[in-house]
This record gives sequence, structure tokens and C-alpha cells, in this order.
Amino acid sequence: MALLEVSNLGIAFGGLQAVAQLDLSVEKGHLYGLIGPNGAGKTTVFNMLTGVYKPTEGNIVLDGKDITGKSPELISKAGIARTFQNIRLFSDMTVLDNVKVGMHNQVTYNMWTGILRLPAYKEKEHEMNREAKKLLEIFDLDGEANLKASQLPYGKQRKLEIARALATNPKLLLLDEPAAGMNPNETEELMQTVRSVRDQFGIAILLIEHDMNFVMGICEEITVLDYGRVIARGDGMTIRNNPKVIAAYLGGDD
Amino acid sequence: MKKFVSAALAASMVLSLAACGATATASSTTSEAASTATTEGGDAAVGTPIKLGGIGPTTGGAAVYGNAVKNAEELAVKEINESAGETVFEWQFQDDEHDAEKSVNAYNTLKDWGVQALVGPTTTTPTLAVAAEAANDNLFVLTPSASAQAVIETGDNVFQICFTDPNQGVASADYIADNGLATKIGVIYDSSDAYSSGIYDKFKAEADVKGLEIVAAEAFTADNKSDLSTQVGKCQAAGAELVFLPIYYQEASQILIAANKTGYAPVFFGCDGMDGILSIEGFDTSLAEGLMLLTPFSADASDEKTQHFVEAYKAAYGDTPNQFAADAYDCVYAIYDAYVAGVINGDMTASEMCDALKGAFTSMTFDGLTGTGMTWDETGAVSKAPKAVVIKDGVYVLAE
Amino acid sequence: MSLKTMKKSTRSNLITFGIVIAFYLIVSLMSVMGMMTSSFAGQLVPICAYVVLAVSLNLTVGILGELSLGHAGFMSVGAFAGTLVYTLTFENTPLPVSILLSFLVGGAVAGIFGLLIGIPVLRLQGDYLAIVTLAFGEIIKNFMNALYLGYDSTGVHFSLKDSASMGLAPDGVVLINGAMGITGIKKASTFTMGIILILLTLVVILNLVNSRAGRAITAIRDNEIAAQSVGINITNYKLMAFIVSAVFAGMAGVLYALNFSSLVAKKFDYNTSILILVFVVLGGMGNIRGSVIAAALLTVLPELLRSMKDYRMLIYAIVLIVMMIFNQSPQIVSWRKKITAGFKAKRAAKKEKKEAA
Amino acid sequence: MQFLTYLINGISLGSVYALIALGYTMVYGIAKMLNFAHGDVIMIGSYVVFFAFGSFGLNPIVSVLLSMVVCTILGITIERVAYRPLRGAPSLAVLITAIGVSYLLQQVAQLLWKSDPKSFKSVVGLQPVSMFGGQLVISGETIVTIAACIVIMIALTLFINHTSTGHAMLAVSEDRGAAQLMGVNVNATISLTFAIGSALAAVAGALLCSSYPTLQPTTGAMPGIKAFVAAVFGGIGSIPGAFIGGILLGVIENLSKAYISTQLSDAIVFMVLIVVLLVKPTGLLGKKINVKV
Repeated sequence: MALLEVSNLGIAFGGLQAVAQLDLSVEKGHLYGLIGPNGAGKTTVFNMLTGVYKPTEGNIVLDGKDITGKSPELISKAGIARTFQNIRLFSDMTVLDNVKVGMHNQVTYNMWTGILRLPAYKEKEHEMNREAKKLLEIFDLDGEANLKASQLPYGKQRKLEIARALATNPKLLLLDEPAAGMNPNETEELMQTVRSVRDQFGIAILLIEHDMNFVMGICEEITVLDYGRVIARGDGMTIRNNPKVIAAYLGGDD
Repeated sequence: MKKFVSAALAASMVLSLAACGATATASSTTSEAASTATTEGGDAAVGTPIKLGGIGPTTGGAAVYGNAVKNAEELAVKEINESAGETVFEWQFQDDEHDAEKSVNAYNTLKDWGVQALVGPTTTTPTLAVAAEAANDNLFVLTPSASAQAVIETGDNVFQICFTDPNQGVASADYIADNGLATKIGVIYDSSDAYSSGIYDKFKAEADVKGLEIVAAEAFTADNKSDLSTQVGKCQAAGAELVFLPIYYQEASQILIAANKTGYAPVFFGCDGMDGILSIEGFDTSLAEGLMLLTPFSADASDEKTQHFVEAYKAAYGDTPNQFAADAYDCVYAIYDAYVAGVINGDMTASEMCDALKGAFTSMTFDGLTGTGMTWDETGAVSKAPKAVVIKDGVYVLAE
Repeated sequence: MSLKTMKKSTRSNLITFGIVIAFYLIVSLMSVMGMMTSSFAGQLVPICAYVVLAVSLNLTVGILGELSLGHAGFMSVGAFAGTLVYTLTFENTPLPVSILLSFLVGGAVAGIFGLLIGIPVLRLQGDYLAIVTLAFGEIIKNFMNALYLGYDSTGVHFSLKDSASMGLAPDGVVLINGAMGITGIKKASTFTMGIILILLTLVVILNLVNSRAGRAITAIRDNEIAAQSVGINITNYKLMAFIVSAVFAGMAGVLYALNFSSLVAKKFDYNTSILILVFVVLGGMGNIRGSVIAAALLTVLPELLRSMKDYRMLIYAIVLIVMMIFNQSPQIVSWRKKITAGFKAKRAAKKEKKEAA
Repeated sequence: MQFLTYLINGISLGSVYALIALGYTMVYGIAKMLNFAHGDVIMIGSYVVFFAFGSFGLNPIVSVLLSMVVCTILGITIERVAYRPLRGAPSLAVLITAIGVSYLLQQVAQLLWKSDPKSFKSVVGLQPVSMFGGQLVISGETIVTIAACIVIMIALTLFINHTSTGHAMLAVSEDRGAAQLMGVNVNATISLTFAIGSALAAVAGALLCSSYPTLQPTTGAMPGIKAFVAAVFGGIGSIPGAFIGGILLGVIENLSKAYISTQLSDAIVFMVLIVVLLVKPTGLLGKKINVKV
């Protein structure tokens, strides 16, 4: 059984069916792409997977556990982490603290331990700092650990978001347009990072991206959405030659 | 940035601390200078002036009472110093915003100045807090208008020149019952105000004793007093023949207007807080026709003392004094009486003066604007006869 | 660990504690040397109470990022509960025990109300939340103003109408008398108690802020959706912030109430809530030290202005507006930055010159 | 019949709240700030009418117009001096400044006109309408206030939706940055909003004091807060919401006074408010806020 099994997923806002009859399955350790023209419903799928929206139909099963309609908090605990299309960092907190917040459910101690500064506090904080710094190193952010997140340049903010998501120790990482706004060099670098993250952490990654080179370059399997429905599925080659996909992207009227 | 702000704040904090010290020294030097100046300028026999302090709300929602007290005290002090040809009293007034904390601050400011006797505070809640402080310091407190029983219970250093609330409540119920004004009574009072609810409680108890039936007891609060028509309506619906209004005159004027609009015309009956209703700028006094009130003071009284006071007050401050002003004026003169009798002088410490005044007040008889032959008992409560007046043709007439 | 190698936040916290302790020492020294005016001495306990209130409100407004206009409500319930305990126990319990008990009860009762008001918080945002907290404070005030409570040999009586409706036997004792509130309180608060409460508040709130829970609360403020996405339970942490904040407001209420001989509900109106909010905003949202300093300074300010007589509150209002603009206006902030940057550059240049020479 | 009387009392009070709330909601909707000084602008406006009409005997309409001019100038000045420097600062900073302005206006009024109350002479000449043989009386003030509310409500809606200036206001309210890019003069638009809001305050002041005639420097404070509550009740930023919120608030307040408790009526009003907001978190007619993820 695949890590993530989505079957017949759909959601309607008012009368508008934003996503319908979506089936998706992501294997452990795979890099998976979700593409489609603007407004195809990609981010909506992410929002359903992470509990921001409650699907009106269908099921989401992660690692054998049904997480359909669960709260974002529980879904995070179950093992899905994400980044956002419009970066959502804790902008007034330091880069290091952003990652430490990501570890909220990984390294835990209760409120009183913190207030009374019990021995466990020091120990756990050390552990968190150590782990967080490791993550920052991977993304080449260790030099900026004590800056405020809002002080980082755009590209680094995107990276920090991924680092924060990884801090939750996910089984599946959802990246919403990770390469948006990056120049080709940065994009290239990001591709390397994403691959190495997958290899190093052994997790599955599902990403939304408009940059076709990026998607084709790293994704093993791709699903194409248009008007909330799947119009194609397969590896890069298959997708590239699918007439429906070409039509959707070119706005053809078949 | 934040650092800069906190640094700036910290710096000003230190400055303010320093300023605290500095103000005290400065004020004491100025007052010393002032007193030396008066000794040099006055006759040879002049003693040290007595430092009188006043407290009351001169800003905020209750400012009208505090300002009346302040003006009247200032007037009395000025008159006394002029007629005596020497500075009998030095006087200072501090704002308390009708708040206990601010009132204690005001009291402490006066203490730093060297106050020897206090004429104030004006309102009940602040007075309770200040009286407790003054009891600790054994400093004489004579409040013009804080009328709650608890005020004089605070200590034997606290005296009132106004009626105590229970007194007013009981006297009102007695007057209504004894004169057979009505048997079905409605009450509208301010439940958020210690003065008003205090009178109401005692009125109710006495009314039960006297066999008056309270058919409607309606409250309003300080936050909720712009519309009083429902309270009036409920009294009307309950068939009240007389509506007792143990409240201040501003709200009373609203009630009279509201009753007039619905054509409801019971007897309205008020307490000392009602005095002032005829002098509200713009108020149609014909609405107050027939209004009865128990009051120690009326600005229309024909006696010379009152006329002189009202004239002088109008000349100095531009409006007609109310009962608060009259009480405060009496306070200053009562203390002056003790001075004239030689009981107190400016060289006493505040505590010595307090003991002397306690003795003087419990043994003297004082004739003032708000009553003649006033005496005080050991608790600090005044005994004077309230006058029942009724408004006829826009003026107070003694009720038979 | 030397001051330099220490973590930035730890160092900043130590400075805050240092300021409070230094203030205590200076005041103690002044009073020993007889340099203290009655006026300043009388303000010490209220200053402490307002500092605690400002710091605790900063937890909700600055750290959690939710606007609360009802902080005085927590202060009120704490003050009444604590004072009741105090008046009932101080005669037959050792004084420190009685005082400690009243602080604990005051804090606990306020905490329960914090939980109650925390619930709507979870559904509402921004100005709608602000109005609910304002409503909460006004409900408390209105309710306490109408509450008559007493006891006699037959038990406890209360009424929401008037004292006669309590039906108290003639031997009964009135505890809370409506608008008159509680009277005849034996003054118990001292400056030392106030400083201890400030230090306690600072320890708890600063430690909380710099811990896992505090990071979660800050994360919710910065981005609620992202906070959820990393598995933070929004409900728990919002409630935690509200409750902790309420507990200290309640204790500050007890400190405040036991400093005066009488306690009335009217004091804890929305003006008081706003006053505390002014401390927080002026001191800098999320800046605990700023709250401490702003609360102390703005409590003293109206007293310093007494020499202005009738213009006192007018000047206070103007100072408030000018301070807000000076501290918060984007143009003035950048202008100030330029100037300070200029200074720094000059100083750096000087230093370089010296070194070169 | 008694019930109807209480209901009418409630509607009269509510119409005053509604009138004040319209000004609140207008400024909030466009400038996105809670102008806590609105109640005090009302108070100043009332004093102007009091002196113009009561003391100098000017025609009531002329007096109100004069008051509108004074309040408009006052409103624009306040915005220019106290609020504009804080544009771009956190919204709480502006809120606190507004409170400072509120204190300032009260103090100025006290210094200028003293603290003793004035009894306001009603500017409404209309005779009360009497029904059911005098058992039910609706005062002229109530009729005029409700009429004023409705006229203002319609005028504002038309103005905002059908004039270019109105569209500019809408644009500023939606997205200040974008509006600026599109060539809208944001500062002028916000100034105009304050001008209109303050002119409304003058009308509200005249009618508030005509119905409830005690005028003091603190007169505006509590009705201001209540109107703010009314505006939130109806959904702040929504013009019809302010009207409905105001009327409902007045009615609930008076009916709870009549049938539950005169002491606790405020507590009851606020509890109803909390319940309404729990059910409809953005007020009765407020726009739902959708956060885009």
C-alpha cells in the first residue's frame, strides 16, 4: 500500500465544485508532481490534504490511517508537512526559532517545565537547538540563525519554510510552488536540495510547481489537474506529449 | 528602535523620580516663602497661616461637584483672609477624578505641602479611601458632601457637614408618610452610585416601617443614564403617586422631561442632590413645578448670608452655586469658627490640630448656609434640620 | 557565563530584572534617608499593580497578538475574590497566610474567568474579539455593581437588586454592598509585596515566552495557519495565554484592592482597561521591559502634572498623543533611525580615526 | 400597550445609537480605524448647537448646519494632526491615539464650557404623535431621528456606490496600496471620510441631545461606546448593519430594563452581543472574512 492514498476526493464551495473525483497515490520515498494551469485546484488539494479545508467527499489515507477531515494539527502529527504558496513564516521570530516551532511535537516538555526551568528544560532546549542547527545547515541558513525571518532574502525564506516543515519530522512533504520567484541558478540549486532532502530523510515529496523544467527534472510521477479534475497522469515524457495537457496549458478548445 | 524607546523611557523615569523629590522641596520652599511674605506684610499679631487642603473631582464625569466645592472653598478662604486682614488660611485644592486611587494621591500631595486640615473629598468612594489614610495620620477631615455612613465610621477624625445618607432616606420617608403625600411610591435611583443607593436602601426600610408601599424601584447606572424613559414608564404603569428621586439634579432633570413627554405627573420628591435643578442652563424650570425636596440649602433663600454667598459666587464664577458649594463654604467657615475661638492655630502639627478640632466640633454650634445651630456628635455626623421645600413659580418655597 | 556570551534573550531578561531590583533598592534607600515624598510613597503600590497588569496584558496583546479591552475585568474579579478572602480570614489567621491565600484565590478566580473569556476568543478575530472583551469587562462591572453579598447565622445571602432583598437577619454582616463595594478593608499591601509580585510575574511570563509554549504562542500571533500546519494546538495555547494573563491581572487586582480601605466595581471600567492597553502599546507590543517602564512612567505622570492645575489632564492627553506619534509614526521612526544611525556612523568613524592614529 | 411603549422607547434610543453608529461604521469601513474620539466630536457638535440655537436663538436648521461645519473642520484637523502621521503604523497605535484625542476633546470642552450640565433645548419642532387615545406617544425627536437615519443610510449607500468619489472610497477600503497605484488620492479620500463622519456626528449630537437633553463634556463618551457596540453588532463597516445594530441594541436595552432588571440591563445587552458574535462572528450583516491559504 502506498504512503498516501487519496480516493475520489472532492470539495465544493457553495455551488462551485473546485476539485472532483481526485485519486492520487504517493509511494514512500517518491517525488511526485501536481501541475495544472492557474485555478486548476492544486492548492485546494493541498489544503484538503493538510486539513485547512474539509473535503465534501472522498478519503485521504496516510500510512494506513484515515485522516480525512482531520484538523491541521492532527494531520501534522500524523506526518504531513507543507510549505505555502505565499510564504508563511513566523516573521517576527528568529530563523532558529522558526525551526524550533516546527519541532513543537518532536521535542516536548510541558508549560511548567518551561516556567520553572526544570532540568528537563535545558536538556530539551539543547536537543532542539542541536537538531534545528543541523536542519539550518542543510539549507545553508546556519549563518542567519539569529536573524528575524523577515530579514531573510526571498529565496532563503522559501528554504526556511522547507526547513521548518522538515522539523515536524514528516512522512510526506508538500511543497507549494517552491521555485516561485527564483532565478534559474537558484532553481537549479533548489532541485538539488529537494532531491537530497528526499534521499537524506527518506520521505515522500508532493509538489506543485509551474516551472516545467523543475517538475520534469525531479518528479518521478506527475498528475495534471484542470478545472479540478485529473486530466493526465504519468512520468514526464507521457505528460509532455499528452494532447489534453497541451490543450489545457495552451487554452485549446477541444 | 525598541531599545531606544526603552532607554528614553528609562531616562525619563529617572528624571521623574528626581522630579518627585524636587517638586516636594520646591513646593515646601515656595510655601515657606509665601508664609514669610505674609508675616512681613501683615500686622504684627499675625500667626502662621493654617494650611487647608481640598480634594474633589475637577475633571471627568463628576467634575461638576468637584468644581463647585473648589470654587466655594476658594471663595470662603478669600473672604476670610480679606475680612481678617491677614492670611488665616493657605489653601490648595487637588483633583481626584472621582477615583479612590487618585484621591489618595491627591491627599498625599497635600500632605507633602504640609496640609493641616482637609476640607474634602467631595464624593463618597474617594472619601472612604482618603479618610482611612487620614485616620492613620490623625488628620482632620471635614467632608462637604460625602454622605455615606461608612465615611464617618472610618475614624473619629472624620466629620460631615452634609446629612448622612440614612438620615436623608429616613427623613424623606418620614416626611412623605407624616404629611400623607402619597401611599404608592415609585423610586428611581442610581444603583452604581454609593450616595444614591445608600439613601434608597434606608428609604425603603423606613417606608416599610411607615406603611408606605413602594410599587416600583427602578435603577439606572452611570453608563446607562441617557435614556430614563423606561424607568419613568414603569413607575407610571405601577401607579406610583409619588416618585422619590434620591439622585443628582442632572438625571432628575432628564426624568422630569421624560415624564412630561408621556404626560405623567406624580409628585416628585428629591433629596439634597436635587438642589441645583433650577439653575441648569437651558432647563425649562416650569417642568420642576411642584417638585419637593428636602434640602439644607436653597440658592433662592432670602436670608442675608445666602444672598451674599450666591452673589459673591456668581460674581466670581459666573453661575449659581448648588448645595455642594454651600456645604463646602460652610466647611471652611466652621473651621474658621474654631480658629476664631482660639482652638487652633497655624503652629500646631496636623495631629494636634486634629485633636483640637475634634474637641471643637463636638462642642460647638455652627450657623451656616446649610443650617443654623448645627452640632456634631462624636461619630462625626452632623445634626441639622433639613428643610422641605417645594418649587412654585420657579422658586423654592418652604413646604408646610 | 559572562554577560556577553549569554543568549540575547537571557541578557535582555536579566536587564529587566535588574531595572526592577534597582528601582526597589533606590526607593528603599530614599525612604531610609527620608527623601521620599508622601505623594511618591503613596503611588508605589499602584505602580506595582499597573506594572503587573501591563506585563500580563502584554502576553495577550503583544505575544499572542489578540486585542483585549477587558483586562480590568480580570483585575476586578481577582480584587473582589481576594479581598473577600482577606476580610474573612485576616482576624483569625496569621497575616502572611491570609494575604497569601487572598492572592492565590484572587489569581485562581481571575484565571477561571480567563478560561471563560478565552472560549469566544477561539471563534473571533480582531475588532470583534476586542468588542467581546470590552463587553466582558462591562458585564463584570455591571454585575459587581449590583451585587449584594452578606452572611448571618442562617448562611450566605446575596441579591442582585438591593441590600434589603438579601433578607439578612439583623445580626448579619454585609460583605459586598452593591455600588459601595467592600468597605473597611484593613490596608495590607506594601511596596515589597508589589515588587515580589512584579518579579514573580516577570519570571513566569518571561520564562513562558522563552519556552516551547511561548514559541507556540508567538507563532500563532505571527501566522496562525502556519502554526497549525506544524501541529500546534491553537485552542490550547490561546487559552493558556489568556488564563496566565488573567491570573496575574487578578493578583494585581488583589494587590491594588488591599492598598485602599474600600473597593468599588466602578474602578474597573473600560477606561482602566484602556489605560493598561496604553502602557502596553506605548512600551512596545511584545516588549515586556517596555511595559514595565511605560506603566511606571505613565502612572507617575499625571501626578507630576499636578502643578498644571486645571490643565493637568489636558496636558496628559497631549503628551499621550505626542508620545504615540513620536514612537509609532513610520516617518518619525525612520527619521529617528537616520539620526541614530548618523550618530553611530560618526562614533564609528571617530573610533577608526583613533585607532588609525 | 405597556409593551408597545417600552418598545417605542427602545426604538427611540436605538435610533440615536444607530445615527452615531453610522458615523463609526463609515470611518471604520473606509479608514479601517476605530475612531474612539467619535463620541467626543458628537459632544462638541452638541455644544455648538446648544449655543447657536439655545443661547443665540439661531434657526435650528442653521444651528445644526453650523455645527456640521465646525465638526467637519474638527474631524479633518484631528485626522490630519493625530491620525495621518500614524498611517502605516500598527492599528493599535492609532486606536490609542484616538483615545488620547477623546481625552483631549473632553478636557478642552471642560475648560471652555465648564463641567456643569446644560439642558439642551430640542431642535425638533415636530409635535409628538399620539395613538390609541394618548396611551401611546411617539415623540417628534424619535420620528426625526429615525427619518434622519434612513435618509443618511440611503444617501451614504448611494454616494459610495454611485459616485466616483464613493468608488475611490471603496477602493481605499479594499486595498490602500492598489488604490494609490490606480491614482486614487488616499490621503484626500480618508480626509473626506472623516469630514463626512464628523458632519454625521454633528447631526447625531443635535438629535442625541434633543432626545436626552443633558449636555456635559462627558456626554458623548458612553453613547459613543454603545454606538460602537451597535456597529459591531450589525457588522462593522456595514451601513445597514449599523442601523439594525443600533435599533436592536436600544430595543434590547429597554426591554431588559422593563422586564428583567434595570440594574443589569447593560450586562444583558453585552451578553446578547457576545452570543450574537459567537453565532455570527462578524456581526449580523458583516462580511465574512476569508483567509486565502
